[in-house]
Amino acid sequence: MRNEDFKDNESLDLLRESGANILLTSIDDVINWGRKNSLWPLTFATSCCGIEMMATGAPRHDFARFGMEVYRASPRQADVIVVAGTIVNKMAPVLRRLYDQMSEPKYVVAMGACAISGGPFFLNSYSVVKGVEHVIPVDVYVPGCPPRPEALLYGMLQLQRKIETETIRSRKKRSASHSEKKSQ
Amino acid sequence: MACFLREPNSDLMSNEWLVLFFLVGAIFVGLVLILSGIIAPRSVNPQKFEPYESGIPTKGVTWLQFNVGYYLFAILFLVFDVETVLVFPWAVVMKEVGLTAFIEIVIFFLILGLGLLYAWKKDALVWE
Amino acid sequence: MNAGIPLSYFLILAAVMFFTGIYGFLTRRNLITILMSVELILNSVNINFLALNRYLFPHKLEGFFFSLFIITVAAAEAAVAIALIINIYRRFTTINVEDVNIMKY
Amino acid sequence: MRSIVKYISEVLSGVWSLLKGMKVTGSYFFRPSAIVTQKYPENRKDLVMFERFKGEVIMPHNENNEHRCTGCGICEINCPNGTIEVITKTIITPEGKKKRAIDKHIYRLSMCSFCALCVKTCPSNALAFSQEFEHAVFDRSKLIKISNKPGSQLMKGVE
Amino acid sequence: MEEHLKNSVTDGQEEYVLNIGPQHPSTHGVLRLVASLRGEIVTNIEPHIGYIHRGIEKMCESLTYPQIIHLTDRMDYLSAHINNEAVCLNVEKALEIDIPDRIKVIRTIMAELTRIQSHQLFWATFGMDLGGLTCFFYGLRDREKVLDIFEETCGGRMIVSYNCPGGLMHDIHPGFQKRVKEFIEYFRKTLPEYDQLLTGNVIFRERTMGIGKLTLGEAIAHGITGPTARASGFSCDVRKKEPYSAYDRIKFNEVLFTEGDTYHRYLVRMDEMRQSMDIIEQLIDNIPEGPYAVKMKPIIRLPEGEYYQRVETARGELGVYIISDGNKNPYRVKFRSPNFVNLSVLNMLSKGFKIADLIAISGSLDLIIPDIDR
Amino acid sequence: MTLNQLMFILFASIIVVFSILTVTSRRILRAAVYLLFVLISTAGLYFMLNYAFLAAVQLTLYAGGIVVLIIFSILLTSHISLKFEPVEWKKSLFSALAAIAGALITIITILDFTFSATNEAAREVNMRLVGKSLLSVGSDGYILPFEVISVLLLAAMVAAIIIAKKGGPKSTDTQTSNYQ
Amino acid sequence: MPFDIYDFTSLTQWIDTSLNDRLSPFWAVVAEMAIVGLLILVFYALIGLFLVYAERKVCAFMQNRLGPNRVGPFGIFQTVADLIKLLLVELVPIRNADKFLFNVAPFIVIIASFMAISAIPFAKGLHAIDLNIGVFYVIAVSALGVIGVLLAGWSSNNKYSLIGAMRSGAQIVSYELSVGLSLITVIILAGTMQLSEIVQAQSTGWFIFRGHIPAFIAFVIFLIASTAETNRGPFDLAEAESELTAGFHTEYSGIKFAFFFLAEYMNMFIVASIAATVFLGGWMPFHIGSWEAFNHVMDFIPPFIWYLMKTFFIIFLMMWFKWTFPRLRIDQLLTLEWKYLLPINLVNVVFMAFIVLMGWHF
Amino acid sequence: MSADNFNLEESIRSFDGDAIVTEGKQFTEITVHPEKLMALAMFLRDNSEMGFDFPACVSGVDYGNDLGVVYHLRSTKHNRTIVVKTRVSDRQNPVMESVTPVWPGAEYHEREIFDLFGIRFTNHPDLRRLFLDNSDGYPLRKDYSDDVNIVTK
Ligand code: SF4
Ligand code: SF4
Ligand code: SF4
Repeated sequence: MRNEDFKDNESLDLLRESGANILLTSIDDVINWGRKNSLWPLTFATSCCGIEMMATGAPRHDFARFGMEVYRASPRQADVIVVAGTIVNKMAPVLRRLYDQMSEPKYVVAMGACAISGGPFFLNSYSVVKGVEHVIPVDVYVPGCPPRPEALLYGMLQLQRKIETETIRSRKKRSASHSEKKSQ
Repeated sequence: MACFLREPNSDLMSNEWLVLFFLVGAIFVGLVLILSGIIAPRSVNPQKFEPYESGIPTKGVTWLQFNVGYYLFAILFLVFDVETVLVFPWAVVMKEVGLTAFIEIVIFFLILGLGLLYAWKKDALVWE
Repeated sequence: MNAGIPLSYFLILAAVMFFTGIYGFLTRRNLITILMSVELILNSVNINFLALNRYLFPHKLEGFFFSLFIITVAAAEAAVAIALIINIYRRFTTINVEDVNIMKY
Repeated sequence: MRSIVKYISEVLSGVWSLLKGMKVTGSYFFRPSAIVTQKYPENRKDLVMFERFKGEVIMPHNENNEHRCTGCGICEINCPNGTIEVITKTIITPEGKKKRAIDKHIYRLSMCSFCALCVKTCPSNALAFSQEFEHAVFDRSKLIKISNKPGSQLMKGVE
Repeated sequence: MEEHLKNSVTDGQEEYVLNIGPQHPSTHGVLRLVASLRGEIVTNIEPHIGYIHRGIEKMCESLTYPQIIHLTDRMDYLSAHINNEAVCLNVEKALEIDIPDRIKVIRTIMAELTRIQSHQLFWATFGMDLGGLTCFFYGLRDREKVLDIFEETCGGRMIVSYNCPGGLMHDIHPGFQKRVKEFIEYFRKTLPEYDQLLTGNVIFRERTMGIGKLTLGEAIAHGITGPTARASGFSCDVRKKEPYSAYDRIKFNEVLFTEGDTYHRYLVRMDEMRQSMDIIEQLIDNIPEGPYAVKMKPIIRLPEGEYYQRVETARGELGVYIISDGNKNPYRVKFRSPNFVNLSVLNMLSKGFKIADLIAISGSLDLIIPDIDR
Repeated sequence: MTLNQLMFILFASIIVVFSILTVTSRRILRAAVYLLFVLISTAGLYFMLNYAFLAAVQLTLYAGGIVVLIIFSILLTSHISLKFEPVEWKKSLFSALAAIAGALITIITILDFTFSATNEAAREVNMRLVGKSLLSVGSDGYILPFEVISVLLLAAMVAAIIIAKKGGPKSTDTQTSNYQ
Repeated sequence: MPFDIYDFTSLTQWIDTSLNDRLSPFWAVVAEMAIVGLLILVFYALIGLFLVYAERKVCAFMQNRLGPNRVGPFGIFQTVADLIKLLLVELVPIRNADKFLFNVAPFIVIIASFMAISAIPFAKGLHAIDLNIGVFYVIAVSALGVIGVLLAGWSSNNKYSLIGAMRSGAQIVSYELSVGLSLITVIILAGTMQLSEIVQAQSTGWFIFRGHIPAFIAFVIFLIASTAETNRGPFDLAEAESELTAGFHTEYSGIKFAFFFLAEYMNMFIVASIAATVFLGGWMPFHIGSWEAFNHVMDFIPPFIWYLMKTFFIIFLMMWFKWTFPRLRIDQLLTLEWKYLLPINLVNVVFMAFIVLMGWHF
Repeated sequence: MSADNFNLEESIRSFDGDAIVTEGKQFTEITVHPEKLMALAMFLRDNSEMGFDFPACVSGVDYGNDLGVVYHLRSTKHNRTIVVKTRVSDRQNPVMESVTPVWPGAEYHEREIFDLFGIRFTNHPDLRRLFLDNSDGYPLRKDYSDDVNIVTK
């Protein structure tokens, strides 16, 4: 897929930092190549979207092609947490804990309307978290209810592109700035 | 005792080669660990260093309650391991020695088989 | 081969090991650690046997077989000892020698 | 003796059942033609969704940049989770009458649950589903869309 | 030293508690089981739920009846269609609307397809729970074929939102019948593979036979329904007992076993897939002509009163209890979800078994957590 | 210095350091791991002495058997936070003195004594020789101990099972559910 | 013998002499050690990477999928990417863990597999250490790996890990017996434990054919037991994903986890090599009785290739097992060993001895 | 519904005079005083004519002033369903007797009702909040409000 075919290139441009020196860039290239091609997801699914996530791993769509089939049950070994499904107030601390316990670098994909905004449960519900970004920083949003497997794959491609923009230096800054944003 | 680069039965003992592999393994692991420790990113937050238990703080102490199953098998293993070790030299010469060896081993196994039978009957072979 | 290493080196090493074991045996109060000290002692003896066999009687196998049997007997001993220790633990919920002494039947 | 026979037959039948399982997996291994994987980003060109596939709610516009939405707000009422927000304005028709018309038809893709109630209940059939599914973005605000295109107008003849 | 030792070396009487879930590969979602263990043997299970309690019942009180449907999809998302049907049937019953045969037949076919795909997923995840990872892939592979049928006709793969009070959202797709027939033909061929891979496998049988036995009396007293109850010999199939939609005009067997262990809970589902295929085959060729929806008022108000409707989802009896005060919103909606009730026997079933058995048992109950928590 | 001496120094220092750590470590599992290192180095010494078979026996039985058993029993009886209290200094001092005195006397004796080697040709201890000796009677035959060992093992096994089975609570029938 | 054309002995000897010419004996040895160490290290890493990739592809094909295919042609660089990633993952220090043991554990598992791999004959003359107790040595060393697992589980201070470690401990030690006994069956036939001699002895026919029934039974038992000893499915109780999340290495992250991962695959490679060497003739080509032409063609395939082919065949079998069967329960696992494999094995050893005694073997 | 319905009503009336038995749209409905609930429950289960052994559904209802519990019971023998209703008017501290001893299947339902409505069941084996934490209110009551979490249109 060419770059122009993707959506939301503007946000990506903002992330790209100019002026990194050549040496660092090629090191970054290697590192990012490794990272982006080996995203191991945490087995974390709360509801319906989780089934679609499973379907993404199934033969028809085959997550494995991207090297992402290594679902790790332990957050220590996982790189990306795909929040697939509704997060309710009781679950939020658990999610936060899981995210905290993951080892750096870690990424978050919010899959489905529930994870992005509460989705079908946005109105009138007394217990649903209206978007996981209130709990953990999100890298990519994949809307849909549930998003079909291709949509999730597309989201993962987006995440890969986001990883490509990272440099060794910027990663720390970025996560720091996010937590600042949260605390405000 | 030959190695890639050594004639068979050369004067050099193999022990240093074994140590070599030991060292290569140790250095390999150590270097990679140090390298990874230097270049990997780090982040600190209070929940991170707690044990993972499906996203819930651990309750109670982490230790296994006493369970006969585990160590009974360890003991049985030890006994049979001794037996295996002793059978190795026998197996090497079985072909040459012939009948004596055969009778020997039948007796040996019979006695041990008795032990196994005893354990079987005592339900020591059932994990609980 | 063992060229360049005098026999006494082996023996001294074994002696050091032996007395370390003795020290552990005297100071430790946990049954398992006591057992470990005993294993140290047995090992030092084995080293002695083998070194003497190799250096002084290389045409014979006595030392070799003695060590072999020591190891096998040690294994059997350890099996029974651990079984006992575990049983003591289950009865007294501790494997501390002194506590066991206090809590007689 | 019987118990020994039983023991052996147990072993053999167990092994046999295992072999049957291995036959299944093994037969697939040697038949790559059975692979059903679609290569998503590579097959993007010829990947056609089913026509009824609900990818996102859109407001179809014709070539004159006209849509059918009257701004009645029924879709907003029927939407179960506040995905749609209809902002109307008052315009003056050529006849000089004041009339309500759509200003912004805001559609929050991030919340839509694709229940199709809006599409179904819209009295003037102004809404439809598109088959687009590649929506993933880095910024949540990008998911709030305005369905009516800028400068668009109500189609003639739609009340 | 004595003090110190005593504190840390206990006699093992202290309770050893292990959390399984909420994030755990085998709880199929966010069920949290707090297991008290003796060694590896489970002495007590305390299910903690509510990690996905979304307050659907409360939400329903401020939604209209057509809007409720879209929430029921998300309870037991594997029986989405059947859940919708339950609400629709209840509303239609309250309004005393006669539903044309075409709608009934289509709903029945859809419901049976839903059941098949749900059981396929059960097979897949159950195999995975027991460590047979390949089952997972075969099950999902075949499930995709059903999802294709859904997507073609309903526009959604899993969350179909196909029913609405008074009928269906759209008519069936022209290619529907052909696709269904193709699927049945295909699945009749692949189902024996499931048996070869798992049902007959000696390891699988050893792992499941005699594990987690539920007796008939216990099943009834605890209100267990669905395949779980039928494995214990409790004939509770709503499709037979209180036929709705088109179930009164077709022939099928209620799959019943008496053993009630994990293996037979599994077998019931395997056989139900075959039964479902039979049902579909009976109906697919003679879908009556007619409208796909009854004309309804734009705003549906149920007459004051209480309405209870039960249907048989893939996991058991789903009861929808609606109290209406005559408004466009229901006064109170209660979903009697099968999983919620089935969960209550987990502790009883798994006591005295090992951790691995616990996983097998909870897998064989086929729990869907959002349905429990609602 | 030749490689041999290097090896010997390596092994010897590992043995000395870790055996001291074994008997002084305050964490029990660490002590077991130190013991493991000692045993492995001892196996290394056996290799040096050209008793490869015995070295492998040492690895299998000591390192892979007894240590595993010890670790098992530690895992069953101790908690990770368990740390021994330091030994009372008096006891420790006296034991240390006794041990050092003993060691000194022994070492002095060893150094004093002159060992005289035989002139007979060395025999390579290969497996065939070991096996044959194990199966023959006579001066170099060990058939009796070989068979006696099996009896010993039987006895040990029976003893271990009896002891292990006795202390525990009665094994309950686990295959039935406990529902009343 | 025709396959001498591929004999590595001359090459190695040439290197040896030329090194000895230039350097003092001490430094010559050191230089040789460096070369051998480096070679083995590279070999080890390559095999590890390849096996992980192979496993993913094999299971993908068994499951009707493609498997990794986007990183490099056919995805062959997938594991390289994984390696780079793992190297760059934070190593989480666990509070309350026993840090020393926590860090020692990966050393033990890796070193054990390193030491074991050193004794394997890859081809004629390509043999790091040819001990006269070869087979026994490999068993002895690879048994040490279990200690690493036990330590890892205990020192993580995590309940899943502890249970996983205990399970794997009980499992590995039990199955070690069957591995040993099934090898003894063949040693009776071979009359030696030296791996090179075992291979030579098979130049007239592989042991699995020569020993017919008992050898075949021993082979099957060895396969089962070694699969169990390497903690692979259906015996992967120590990691039992669906029960214990990640088992004994739950708390390990990044490269430390990778070591356990690598060690698992290397152990698999080691046992497969042993099986290939002991039962399938090692690097010996496949010969059929008197088919001269056929045998001649077979001889032209280099021994190293033969060895790899056989090893990978066994590895493939083990993968096949893993991706077909459900996992056993801990008590069934032990029952299988103690009530089935061990007694059968004991009888089998006697049976083999009897056959050798009567001279019924080929 | 069926011919023996009259019989059913009769026998219930004879068992408990105060119970109000009505013929609802679908099922026979019995309204009892909470104190009599337990006795009625035993009767419904154990009487062979009744045989209501299957607790199909237990729902809490907030009637505005009263809090009520509705039991849908089914008899597996006669394949017949009955509805039992009971109400308490004390909204501050509603107490009711648990029917878990009669129908073990009611245990979770009652916990749920306790969680969402705050009705306390005496004799319940394990009455704790099921879905929510103790700090939350009883959300399914009509007067529940939560400005933080609930967004309305
Ligand atoms: S977004 Fe939709 S499909 Fe996904 S979890 Fe939420 S309700 Fe379910
Ligand atoms: S889209 Fe349809 S329903 Fe919505 S405001 Fe426009 S005309 Fe009304
Ligand atoms: S599809 Fe449903 S949720 Fe989405 S905008 Fe339309 S009514 Fe709202």
